[in-house]
Amino acid sequence: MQPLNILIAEDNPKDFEFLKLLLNEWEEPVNITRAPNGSTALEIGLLRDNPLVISDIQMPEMNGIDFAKKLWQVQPKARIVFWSQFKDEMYVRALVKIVPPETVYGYILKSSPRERIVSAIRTVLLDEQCWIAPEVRKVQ
Amino acid sequence: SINRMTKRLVQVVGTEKLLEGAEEERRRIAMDLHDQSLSDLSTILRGLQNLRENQSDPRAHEKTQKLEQDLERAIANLREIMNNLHPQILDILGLGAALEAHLEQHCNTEDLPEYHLYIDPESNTLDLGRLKQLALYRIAIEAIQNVIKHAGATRYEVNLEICEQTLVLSIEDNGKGMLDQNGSNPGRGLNNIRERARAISATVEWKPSRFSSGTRFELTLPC
Amino acid sequence: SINRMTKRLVQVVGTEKLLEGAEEERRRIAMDLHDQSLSDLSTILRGLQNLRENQSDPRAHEKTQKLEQDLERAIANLREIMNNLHPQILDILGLGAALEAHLEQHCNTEDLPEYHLYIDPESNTLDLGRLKQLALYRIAIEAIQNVIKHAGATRYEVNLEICEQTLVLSIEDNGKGMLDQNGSNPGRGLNNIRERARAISATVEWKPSRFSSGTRFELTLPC
Ligand SMILES: Nc1ncnc2c1ncn2[C@@H]1O[C@H](COP(=O)(O)OP(=O)(O)OP(=O)(O)O)[C@@H](O)[C@H]1O
Ligand SMILES: Nc1ncnc2c1ncn2[C@@H]1O[C@H](COP(=O)(O)OP(=O)(O)OP(=O)(O)O)[C@@H](O)[C@H]1O
Ligand SMILES: [K+]
Ligand SMILES: [Mg+2]
Ligand SMILES: [Mg+2]
Ligand SMILES: [Mg+2]
Repeated sequence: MQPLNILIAEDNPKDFEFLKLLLNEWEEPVNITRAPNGSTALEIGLLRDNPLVISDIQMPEMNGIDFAKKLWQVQPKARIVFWSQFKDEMYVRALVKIVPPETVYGYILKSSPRERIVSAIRTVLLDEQCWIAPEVRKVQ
Repeated sequence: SINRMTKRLVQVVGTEKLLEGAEEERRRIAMDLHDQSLSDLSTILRGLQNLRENQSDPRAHEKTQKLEQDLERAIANLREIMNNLHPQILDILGLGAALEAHLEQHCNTEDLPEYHLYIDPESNTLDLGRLKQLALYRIAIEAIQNVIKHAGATRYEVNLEICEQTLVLSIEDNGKGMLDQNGSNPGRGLNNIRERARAISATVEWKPSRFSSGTRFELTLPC
Repeated sequence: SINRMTKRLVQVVGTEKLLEGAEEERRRIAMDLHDQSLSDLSTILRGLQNLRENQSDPRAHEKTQKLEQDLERAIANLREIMNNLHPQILDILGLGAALEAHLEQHCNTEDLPEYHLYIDPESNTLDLGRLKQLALYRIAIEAIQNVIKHAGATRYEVNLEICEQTLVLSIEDNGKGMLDQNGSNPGRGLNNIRERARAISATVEWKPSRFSSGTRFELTLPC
């Protein structure tokens, strides 16, 4: 089985380590690439076909929203799970405006239970369905 | 003497830089809270969740759940303080979104006057720079605060528009209007608004609103 | 014109007030962190300790202990951020104690030059007021920071003395001395020191130290 290539855009090493441990427990083999900021993530993402991404929002150089906007302009099928400390609905509302039609994405909170984080990531990246944290879901 | 005056004028620039530095530092501290404290506490919260799931003793289970809830509240609290220190949403989503978020979170209750927000989509394309944006945000927040505190209004409008290369920020209420201030006002709000406006070369004005009564606060900034 | 200059001068006062307001707000936010966040987290920490003590399963016991340690670290971290925002020790124990605490916590390692602190006991009887005290503290911290960063010293003295109704704060190192700055210095430290000193009507000066080499920074404030 081909390993899944997953790009993680995350500036905080502790948060990245957590995600890495989590993905490495999957039955499917995964190949993880880390980008410590949005612009590096964009460079890498642009080179991939239909990239699978987990992205933080607050990052140096380029934040997660600007990164997504730029990536989706070129790679409208990119599937991105945002994972963030920000609980504000405004972030999801901003994403709704820039996500290409028919593209799925996700939004989860870093303080969510581990199992919920796993299922959110799998729902978006493998099952191709949107997954928005209940705390910020009011917007839809 | 002219000489002394010139000297003081040079000092003004220094004071303004000090203020800019203070804002930058607030921003840095807010980021520290975000990247360190929030992230540490989220990790601990997940640890607690994991602990609870593997807990067989019902009393321990219940206690752990209680701790989780306390921690969730502490995290929410810290988010609020962080936001107070520096609204990160401003850097990420811009002025319009930050104002919308503020109004929804703090001004959207039954006992407060109803607000209407209009953000010109064109304003999103503007690149104001971090300090100008922050000054505009803090000015708007104080003007809104003043409507709530003093106007006795039942409604107000918050508008951010671009007209002919000029940004216009207005907050207009249908309250009792501004009385002539006889120098006796101990508040800092209006002065702070003037100072912040001056620092970014914007013009501010308070005039009668277009409603049958009330105040229109208007800031204009060439851009 | 004189007219415009006078107008600007009035504005200086405004900007200074804005800065004062900013310091007051930092203080308030630091208090929020202290009274809300730190106290919430301490309660949770006690809850965790209690949970651990009643935990019979050794794995759960160990996990809980790990969470406790993580939380202790997060609390220490938050305390540091809070202190950065506003040194509360200053309001409670005064300038001398705050300087001592700062030096012990941040300047007391092998790789940094050795310091000697002298606090005139008389300085404790002084009632400087919160803003002056804070300005003096921030000035001292920057001057100490500069010794560590630039002087290449092996030792320095920090003195707070009262001589004939005048407060004298000095930081004196045995380093390489200050070179003539040719306007090319991009740092903000010296300028901030000057601004803060001006705001509280203190005088500052950098001159050769009494050591065979090095710089003496001296602030004087009539009181
Ligand atoms: N929208 C408004 N409608 C009616 N009166 C207003 C309005 N905005 C300001 N004022 C008047 O202007 C005065 C000065 O406002 P300012 O913001 O300077 O001080 P404050 O709000 O009383 O105190 P602070 O802002 O320092 O908390 C207020 O006391 C109020 O009388
Ligand atoms: N105690 C000292 N000994 C030797 N040189 C010093 C000392 N204090 C300051 N300087 C010199 O003065 C310069 C300006 O200091 P200043 O504090 O303004 O800037 P900085 O420390 O370089 O940057 P910043 O304070 O903004 O982080 C320094 O670059 C250094 O060359
Ligand atoms: K984030
Ligand atoms: Mg981040
Ligand atoms: Mg006010
Ligand atoms: Mg310096």
